[in-house]
Amino acid sequence: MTMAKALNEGLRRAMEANPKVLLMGEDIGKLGGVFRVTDGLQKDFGEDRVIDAPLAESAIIGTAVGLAIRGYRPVTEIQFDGFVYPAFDQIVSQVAKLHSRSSGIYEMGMVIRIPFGGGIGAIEHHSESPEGYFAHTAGLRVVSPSTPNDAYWMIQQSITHPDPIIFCEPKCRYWEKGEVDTDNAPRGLFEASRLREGSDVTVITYGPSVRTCLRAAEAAASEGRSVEVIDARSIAPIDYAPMAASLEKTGRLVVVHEASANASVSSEIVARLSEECFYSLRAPGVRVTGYHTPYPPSKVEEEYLPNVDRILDAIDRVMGFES
Amino acid sequence: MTMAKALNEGLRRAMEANPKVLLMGEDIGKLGGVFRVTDGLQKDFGEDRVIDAPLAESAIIGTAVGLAIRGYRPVTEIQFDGFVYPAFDQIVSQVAKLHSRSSGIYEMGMVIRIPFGGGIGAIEHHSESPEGYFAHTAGLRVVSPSTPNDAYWMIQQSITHPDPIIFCEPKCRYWEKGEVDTDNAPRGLFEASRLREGSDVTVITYGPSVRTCLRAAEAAASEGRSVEVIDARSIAPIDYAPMAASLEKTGRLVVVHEASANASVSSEIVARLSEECFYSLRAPGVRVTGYHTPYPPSKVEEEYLPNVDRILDAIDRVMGFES
Amino acid sequence: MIEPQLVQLLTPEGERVYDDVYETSLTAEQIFAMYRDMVIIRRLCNEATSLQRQGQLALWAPLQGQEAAQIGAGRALEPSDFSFPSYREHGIAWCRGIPPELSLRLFRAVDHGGWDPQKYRHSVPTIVIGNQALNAVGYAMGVQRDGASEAVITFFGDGATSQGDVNEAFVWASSFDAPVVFFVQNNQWAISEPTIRQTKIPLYKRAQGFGFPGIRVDGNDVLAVYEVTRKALAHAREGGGPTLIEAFTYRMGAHTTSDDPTRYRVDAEVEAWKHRDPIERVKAYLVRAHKVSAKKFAAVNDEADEMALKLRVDVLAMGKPDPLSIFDHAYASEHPLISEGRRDMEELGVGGAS
Amino acid sequence: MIEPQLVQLLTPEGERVYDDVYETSLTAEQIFAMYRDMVIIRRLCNEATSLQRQGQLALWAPLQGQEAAQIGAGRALEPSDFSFPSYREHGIAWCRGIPPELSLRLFRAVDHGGWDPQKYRHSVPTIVIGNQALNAVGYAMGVQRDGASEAVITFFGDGATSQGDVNEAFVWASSFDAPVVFFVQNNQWAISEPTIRQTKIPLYKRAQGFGFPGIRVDGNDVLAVYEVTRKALAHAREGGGPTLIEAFTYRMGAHTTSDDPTRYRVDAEVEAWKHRDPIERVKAYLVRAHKVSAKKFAAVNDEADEMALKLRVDVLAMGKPDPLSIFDHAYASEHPLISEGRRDMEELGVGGAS
Ligand SMILES: Cc1ncc(C[n+]2csc(CCOP(=O)(O)OP(=O)(O)O)c2C)c(N)n1
Ligand SMILES: Cc1ncc(C[n+]2csc(CCOP(=O)(O)OP(=O)(O)O)c2C)c(N)n1
Ligand SMILES: [Mg+2]
Ligand SMILES: [Mg+2]
Repeated sequence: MTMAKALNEGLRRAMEANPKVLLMGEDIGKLGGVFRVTDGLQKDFGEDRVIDAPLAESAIIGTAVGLAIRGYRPVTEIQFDGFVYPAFDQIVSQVAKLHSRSSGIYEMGMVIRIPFGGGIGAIEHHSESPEGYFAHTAGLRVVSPSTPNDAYWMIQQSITHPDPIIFCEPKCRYWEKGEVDTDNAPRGLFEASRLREGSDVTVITYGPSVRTCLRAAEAAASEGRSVEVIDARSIAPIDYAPMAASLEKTGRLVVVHEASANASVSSEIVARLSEECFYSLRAPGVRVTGYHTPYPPSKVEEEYLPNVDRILDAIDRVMGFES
Repeated sequence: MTMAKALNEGLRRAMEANPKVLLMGEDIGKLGGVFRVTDGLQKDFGEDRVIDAPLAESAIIGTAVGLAIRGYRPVTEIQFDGFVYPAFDQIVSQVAKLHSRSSGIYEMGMVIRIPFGGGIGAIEHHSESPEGYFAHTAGLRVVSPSTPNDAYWMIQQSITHPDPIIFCEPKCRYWEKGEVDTDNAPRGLFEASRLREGSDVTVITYGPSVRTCLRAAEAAASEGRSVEVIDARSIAPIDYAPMAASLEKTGRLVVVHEASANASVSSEIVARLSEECFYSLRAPGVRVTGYHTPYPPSKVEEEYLPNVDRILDAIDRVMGFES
Repeated sequence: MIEPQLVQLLTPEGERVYDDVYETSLTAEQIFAMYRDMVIIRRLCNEATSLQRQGQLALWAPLQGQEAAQIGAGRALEPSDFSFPSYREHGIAWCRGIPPELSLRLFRAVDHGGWDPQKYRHSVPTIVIGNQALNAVGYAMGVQRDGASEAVITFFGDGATSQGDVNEAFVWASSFDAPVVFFVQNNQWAISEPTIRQTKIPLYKRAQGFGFPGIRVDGNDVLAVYEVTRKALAHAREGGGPTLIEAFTYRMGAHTTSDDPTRYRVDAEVEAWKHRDPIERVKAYLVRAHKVSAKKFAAVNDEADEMALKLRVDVLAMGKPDPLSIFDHAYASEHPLISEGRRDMEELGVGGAS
Repeated sequence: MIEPQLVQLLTPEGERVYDDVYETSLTAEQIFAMYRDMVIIRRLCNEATSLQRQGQLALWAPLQGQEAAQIGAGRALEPSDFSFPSYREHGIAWCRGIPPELSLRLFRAVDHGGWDPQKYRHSVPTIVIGNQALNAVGYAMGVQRDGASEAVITFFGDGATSQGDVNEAFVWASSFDAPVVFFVQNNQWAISEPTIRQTKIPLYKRAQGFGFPGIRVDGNDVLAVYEVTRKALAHAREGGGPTLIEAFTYRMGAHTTSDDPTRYRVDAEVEAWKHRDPIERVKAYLVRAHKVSAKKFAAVNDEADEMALKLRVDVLAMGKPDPLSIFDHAYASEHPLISEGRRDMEELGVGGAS
């Protein structure tokens, strides 16, 4: 099934399991959301549990906070990444802090779903990668699935988790199909997953870039390079153990995401692994990310984004460093 | 003169130099701002140039954008760090992007002054360090003075700069005095400055932590350790050349700031210098930052913040790494 | 559905009616000119829609049904006024003299703007709902400080009125008596959400709570929209402060070419609004009251067809931008990460427009 | 200065006046109890101010002048109602049964909250202006979904009404008929800015623009505040939707102990408001209409003194929290960066409360 459908099924299952789960967002009712992730849910669960929101993101998150205090488990949808910023204060000052501000009394379990990333030929503000802002914010957790199966399970795991979770959905992967095992969760919500074994270079990524990295690894293989690909899955916190283990083996690190590199998740991964694997690193970690510009008009997004060529180039650089 | 006074003088000079410069913020008129940085300016420049704003941060920045489009040069004050988040959308979607969205036609020269950081025994939301969010945002520049002289010059340099600048004022240093040379600017706005020479360890920091690092360096010296202290001054972009030069010499890196470490400015500095100075680093870079929690009640902020003990401990760690 | 408080100068049938406050001194010539504008922008919109269907645009936001609202407002502007649009104001752009193909650059995804906003005194399109309203107020505060006799107008939709920024703009405009007109096109829908989700009372009444006048005008009546807007702009220029205009209209088409309105609204509603078509209305009036000939109408259609043809040619000629251009305007001055990015891209052998 | 639309049941001189809509059935006993509340919270406030002056608190936000607004509203709440305060609602906290010393924990900087918000049905203090209004609406939407007969009230200041969040809260409350009361204490100042900077018309009229009732009450008249609030809460519980109450009052003291109001307001204004003192007013009424004895008043003063004494002792006993406690509630479940931080701090030998 597609990732969009897997999310839809995951949401459905979570709503069936817990009557306190409710969905809020713009156009998520009759329309089923602009990506149809909530398709049919309002029909089946009613307007009180699948709430079409007035057009105000701060209010979507701000009322979700109140619902959480009341014992509900809100799952909010931000229509596109670029529209989460009006809600930034509610996320940073309330969602992230209220558990702590109430000395642990308020349980702020809630999920903020954000279709994120580029590569869909969209117009401005529809292709942003805001995960770094949230990863930097204490009190939040940030995850991103890269396959339908992960999407199906991670959304359910996020909904039952007691902490607030920013759930970043790689929108360019919504329509890709994959097997979904509805019986067993593949792994814990915050665990990274090695998607491809290799011995020369470790490529770490998540969300929309996972497929691109796998393709790059494939291409590299044809040039005789053995690339290990790790899907971080959880962006904050990051599951470093399998990454460090991989670096012990390869000694070479490439980190890939669409967001700009400066003060980002990839800065953190490189800084951290440079520390943890100081003696195993044979070359400095290299990052392949969006450039330090606003997201460009999408006619040139292919060149802006970490594409196969750019990843291969990075692999070349880490391989060639010692020579 | 104090840093608060130096800023006041710098603003005055900028306003005298350019009639298009105007100030906006809450309580900046008769009250002179809660930190008195704008003291007396409304009296001298009138209510049209020193504008007491209604209580709405998004509007302060959003109207500043319109004024900039009209050819004004707005200098906005956010009363405290923790109150910048309601303006986040305007900063990220408009301020940072409009120059690019208008293909370079709109000049977005404006300054957003934010008293930031902790250590003043304040209550919640008055001690935050949001600079990492802005450093991550393409289209913005972020600077922070650490002395009255820098404050006096950097505010003027920021006001004449064509790009929008987030100007982070270390509020715990407002009342500290220092010499101000009103004739010559010490250096360019985006240049780092070496404040203390040393040969064992390079400590990089900015804003409120500069003084703490200098104290730590002093203390380390008494234990026979020679610590070089670099004030980054510009947080985005960062002036790496003097930092790399220092590391060639010391081989050991400590980065200090008050913000949480995850996906932060210090992640970037460590990642970047680990790359640039791969062979000169004798130990992994170590970060001393606020912990990954919301800013705590200020009775325990001393322990939360990078204090002398914590910095000394980090110096010990990088010094002891090889043994 | 249409409330009594609505200002109307032409009935849906094109009959001239009279209002206690609003008169019009527009000549038949001028009205015909607005008719022409409306036909042309509808044609522009249809051409853009088919360009999108043919894969030549990434997206299109049609304005069909809103022609009178946009031409009435757009023609009420003085050249020295400044406008802040959202993403659907192709008609305003037209009135501001922006060549039609420039309005399509955003939708062809070759540009975020498309035109020189200072030259045409029409800001870049804004997609983040409502945040341009504050920019407009700030610009108006600048006008005020310059002592200029100019007005500012900003456009947004019914949905946008729920955003904090739009309401803050109301607070500020009122507090500073800013010379700004807030022009809401209440087209009854914010994608799939009806206006009732955003407000239970007529939108124009929102202004009352902020202490400035709000007025509802028949958004499908180009004469009424023109006169109401002209008066509000004059009021602003004279230091009278802000006005909120609610143009009561209807989005005849989909929200954008990505949208599927059959999921959330019934045909009967669309049918009902067809009888209020803004172009037919003024045409009926011109025929009846001013005996405008069929030939003149036909000439306008021809002109629109020509415009559409040229538009198509222009759009197809818009090549892919040079990828290196993404580095051109991220900053106004040298920035090391930009130089570095440019170098990286060059080393990868990327660059050159196609 | 006080407008005719103001609901008032007691004149500044303590004379009972009558209102077309609002009656009171409060007994002398009950009114006296509110008098007592007001005296106690003023005493609490004064004690806190002196504790701050003595360096025992980081800051204090005095409520002096606003006692009637807070006690009137606070006593109107049913135990099952839920309240969302800003940072100045010490009187509401008192009415909710929160031990006074807990209200001072935030200001002693040993805690961000101070009390158990679920137990007292009174949320943690909110310092970011206005953003709790949305949380209150969300909570009220939860009440609605539970089918409960409860009301929610949220408190904020005149300044807060300029924030986007507060206006979005109005939109949502109206759209969802949320059982919420917005209680604005218009104390005429937002730090140094007079209410006129935020609005040119009376604040209670803001509600009209959003389609729900707004009402202005004499915020220094505890009877009127009580009755107006009680009715609005009942209206909410019965499914009538939101109400905006503007309690027209005055901040007699500084904004906080860090503020210097002599920089921006004149003594004469403060003097004028002294004649409207909320405590003197109800006292005069109780003496005149209900012949309450001097002894009873004296007893309240004694009680207030005792409370203050205990408060002081309690505050002085609040030690520095264990620094390790900062890691306790950053997350509700295990987080590697938290474990790491705790370990680091332990290794530094930090920890243990003082
Ligand atoms: C802040 C923000 N949130 C969500 C969106 C997605 N979105 C685009 S248009 C739209 C509906 C806008 O409705 P309205 O304001 O009535 O304008 P209309 O499209 O009807 O002209 C939405 C929700 C957006 N662009 N910006
Ligand atoms: C978002 C935000 N901006 C600024 C501040 C700083 N600040 C604290 S109180 C205050 C004035 C509030 O005025 P009002 O809403 O009238 O409440 P009052 O203090 O008079 O009770 C300001 C500007 C803040 N706390 N939050
Ligand atoms: Mg609409
Ligand atoms: Mg106030």
